Amino acid sequence: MNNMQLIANYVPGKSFFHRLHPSTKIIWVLGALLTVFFIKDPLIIFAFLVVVLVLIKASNTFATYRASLMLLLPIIFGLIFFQIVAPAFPKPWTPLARLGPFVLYNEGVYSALVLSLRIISVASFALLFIMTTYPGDLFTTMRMWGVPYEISFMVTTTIQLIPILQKEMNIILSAQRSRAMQASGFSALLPSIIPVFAGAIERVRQMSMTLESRAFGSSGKKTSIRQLKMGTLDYTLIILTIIALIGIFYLLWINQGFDRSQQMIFPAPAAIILFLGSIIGFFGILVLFARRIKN
Amino acid sequence: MTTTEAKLVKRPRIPTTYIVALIPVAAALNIVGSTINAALRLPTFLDMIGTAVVAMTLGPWWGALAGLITNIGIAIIRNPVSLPFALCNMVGALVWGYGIRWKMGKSFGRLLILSMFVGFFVSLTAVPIYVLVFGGATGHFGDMLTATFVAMGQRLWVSVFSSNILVSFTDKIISTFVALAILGALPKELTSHLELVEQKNLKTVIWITLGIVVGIAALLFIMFTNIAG
Amino acid sequence: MTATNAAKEPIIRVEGLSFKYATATEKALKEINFTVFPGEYVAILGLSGAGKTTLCLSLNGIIPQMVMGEKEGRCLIKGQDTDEVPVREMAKTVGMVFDNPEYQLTQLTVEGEVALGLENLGIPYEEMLTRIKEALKVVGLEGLEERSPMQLSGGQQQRLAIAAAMAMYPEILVLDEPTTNLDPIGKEEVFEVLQRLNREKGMTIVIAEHEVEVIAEYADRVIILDRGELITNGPPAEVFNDVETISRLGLRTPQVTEFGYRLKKKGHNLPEQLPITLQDAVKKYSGVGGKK
Amino acid sequence: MSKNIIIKCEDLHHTYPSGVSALQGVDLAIAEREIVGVIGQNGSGKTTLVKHFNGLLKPTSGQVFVKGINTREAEIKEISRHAGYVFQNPNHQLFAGSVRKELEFGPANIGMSAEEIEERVRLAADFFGLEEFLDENPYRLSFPLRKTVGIASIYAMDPEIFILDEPTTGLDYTRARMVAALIKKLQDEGRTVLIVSHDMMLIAECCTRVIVLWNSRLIGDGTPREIFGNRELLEKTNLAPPQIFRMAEEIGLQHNGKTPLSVDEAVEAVERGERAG
Repeated sequence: MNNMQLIANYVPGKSFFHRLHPSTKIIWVLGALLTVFFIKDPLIIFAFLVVVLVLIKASNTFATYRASLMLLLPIIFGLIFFQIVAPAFPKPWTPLARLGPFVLYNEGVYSALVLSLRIISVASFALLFIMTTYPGDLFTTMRMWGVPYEISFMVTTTIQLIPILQKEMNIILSAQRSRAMQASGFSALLPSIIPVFAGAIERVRQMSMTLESRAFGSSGKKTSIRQLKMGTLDYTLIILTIIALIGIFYLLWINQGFDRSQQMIFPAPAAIILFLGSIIGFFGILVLFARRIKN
Repeated sequence: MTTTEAKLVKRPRIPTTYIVALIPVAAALNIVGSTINAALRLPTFLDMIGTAVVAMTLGPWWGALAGLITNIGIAIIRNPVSLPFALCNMVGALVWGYGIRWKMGKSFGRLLILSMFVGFFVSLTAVPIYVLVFGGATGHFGDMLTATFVAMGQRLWVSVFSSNILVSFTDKIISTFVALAILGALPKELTSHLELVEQKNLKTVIWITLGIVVGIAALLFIMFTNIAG
Repeated sequence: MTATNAAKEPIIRVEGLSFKYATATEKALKEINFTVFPGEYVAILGLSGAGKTTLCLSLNGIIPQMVMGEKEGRCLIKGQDTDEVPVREMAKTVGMVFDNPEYQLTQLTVEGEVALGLENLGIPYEEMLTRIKEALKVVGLEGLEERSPMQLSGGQQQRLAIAAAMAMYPEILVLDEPTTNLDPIGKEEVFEVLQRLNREKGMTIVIAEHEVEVIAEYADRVIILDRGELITNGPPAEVFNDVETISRLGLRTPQVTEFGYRLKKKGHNLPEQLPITLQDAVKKYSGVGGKK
Repeated sequence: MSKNIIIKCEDLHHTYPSGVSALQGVDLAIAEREIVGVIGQNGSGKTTLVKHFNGLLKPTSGQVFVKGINTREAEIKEISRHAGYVFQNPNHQLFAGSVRKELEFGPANIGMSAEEIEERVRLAADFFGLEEFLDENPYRLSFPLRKTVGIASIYAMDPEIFILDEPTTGLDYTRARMVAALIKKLQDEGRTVLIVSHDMMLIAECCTRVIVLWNSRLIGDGTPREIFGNRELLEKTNLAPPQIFRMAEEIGLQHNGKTPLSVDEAVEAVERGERAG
């Protein structure tokens, strides 16, 4: 069943990361995002990625991480393909080989490496955060930061509803297939989608009445069942992170982001292999996903 | 329920709790929409139908909130890299919401134009994200179209925009009319203030969409071959 | 019950209540009058469309505050008019449980679900913990605090919805067909919890329900609605013995009562008041029709 | 029993992709025109079992034959001509703008001609008393009517076998009686009906045979009277027979030497003065 992969990414545990305050982790994620987006050396980004992978391994979340990362693969393969033939660099580009209408460039291979490593690293770090943070704590933190209660409530409810509505959708698809509905194509669209929405509307009506009966939107001060406290460790880590970030940005600034696109020369066969590999990978993944959805 | 319409004189107050319940449901439905899209193997996304429904009934900004929450939800349960696309979802909501407010829903033709506007602005927001962050890839079948344009000698962002707008037009026209069908099933309290055309047969809509998209695609190909030549 | 009622003030007083939905042509409730005393267990019977849900929703002000339509008459809860007190304030006095348990649950954990109402009321953290513990114990869900509500069975989910309402310490619990979507075990679980709340905690219970056998066993009073009108209001033994009225309305009486009624019509000698529960029936019918 | 077997399961096992085993070695043969009640608690495997009868699920091991078709080798589309599955919640299948279009959907999908479709819709509307609602939006109908439209939309496809999942859930007594009457009408038309239900009064009234599932296994198969009389079996599955049956058992009332299933039978039993030993 494909609703398995939709269960929240949170992995319960007691690792170092699990115990940190969400605020600390959010600052880390933002810091990592900024840093990685300004580094232009694939090797440094790769090193960063290795560190993240070690942390993921250490917090016992690797299995969930791998499954989530799979969803990124089609975009990564597409990215490699496009970058090799049309790099995100100002011209002139150095051609390495020619395949049909496509010219493969050295800068292309370079930027394919940088961009894909960047996305994977940021995604990995963000996943590490999500996998080790109980969603309820995330919302409590959001409220601590002044995000209105209603917003965090809506996000919680959304997360809760997604797997439920997916299940509902599966029932509806079976109900319509029992009436010999086509398995694919636009003719099956309304029979599949209208019942999901119509059912959801009844759900909204009853949910709003329930909320009203639970005093939702009362004027008084609200309290929270999840108690979160910033520890000394959290404060220390946040201060250290800010100092480290200042240092990193200073280094990045004086080194112009460690751009090594002119120094790194890739052999033509490597470019060809990477290029063809991305095409095979792209289609392979699409076929794999299509098959998984069918089952 | 009886068929006789009680004329609703003034626009009723929609309870806050109703909004607070409707938005998460719409956000979840956006995601379900994309799963149905995949299950039926359609060449679209269908990931903004919930947003469209909220934007049309509650207004553009509530729609935008639904869009934002959708992407936060996806980020938490699936993958965080989709977060930047919250922007597209919000832009779509704004165009839909204001469009309906500015009486773009009154006739079939106007609604068609509104859907194309939505498609255009969503593409305009999405393409920079795709090009700058994802190197031009979308991870969707549309990438093959992009690749074709690149092979025809177009620059990457032109290719991405061209292929994206084709998918986007198809997607938004169909989403608009599916949303219209859904509004028919909504309680009257929510839809009584809207000036909307009657639901159209989806088959007609699909044929019209196909016509528009094939037309634009042909135009693009001619343009690109001429420029290249 | 009736003896003590005279001394007490009614907790619910419905006076001349009528309601017409904005989208309907006919009134859903017509001139309803009744009172409920603290600690009573009142069942509302009627076909679908008879006005049961409308009546339930009127008891905490959802009607007319959240639903458009025309209302006449008054509905007083502990002397407060439901027109005037916002539903969210009334929540402290009236707890609501609806028919679909899944639609009432929004939080990620069982604990969070019960806490939702308490958070909204601004109950301090320590007291919240005590109340949650107590509520989950009453409905028999202790130990499942960290579970996702969606992993529970239907009966457990509905008991959780009851716990969430109960933790707000309402004096009245209103339930609109709470067992419709449950299997037999789930139904039994819910009825047991309700009985416990009523008998042990003295909570006033108003329940719309189809299961006449259960009503016959637990309820102190039965109200029958038909097309928006209140037809009967009395103790179950009396109401269910009026088999003619009940079947005229398209409802049914417990099978054992119907059995006795049919025998009586055929001239069998049976007690004036027919049994309405199985235990009672076994006692009273043991000699029926036998040659001894 | 031996002739005209319409559904046959041989050593049917089903394990969900999640690893949960929902059926373990079910052997079953259902003859034409039988009205079979399928009972058991939620999670006992009853829904999983009946979903095999129109191809919605395929056996993990073992075989299922519906009208001689091995369901492994046929698509749902093909099997659904013979076996129609009515889902519990009508909201899960209604989508069209009018009841008429709703009824046309199934027949059109299995490739009936325009005239045939019109004829089937007319018959279905007539059978279920839906003529006056044909042009209504199904979402504007009351829940019981929607439930009727749900059954009618399958009837329009003219299957020989009906699988009804909880046909009386959410219905009041009067509506539940109407469903019982419809089931009897289906039987009169010579169709085979499977009823998955917790409504023991419905089972007692309509079924010629009851099968009991417990813990993914078939543990009981007999007439309603035999099943309800088997205390051990019922205790295991936590199901209770209709009140009148329990009362008759307690006071030893008998009808033709058997415990009465309905109030009618019980009254008749008293009139005849029949008693157990």
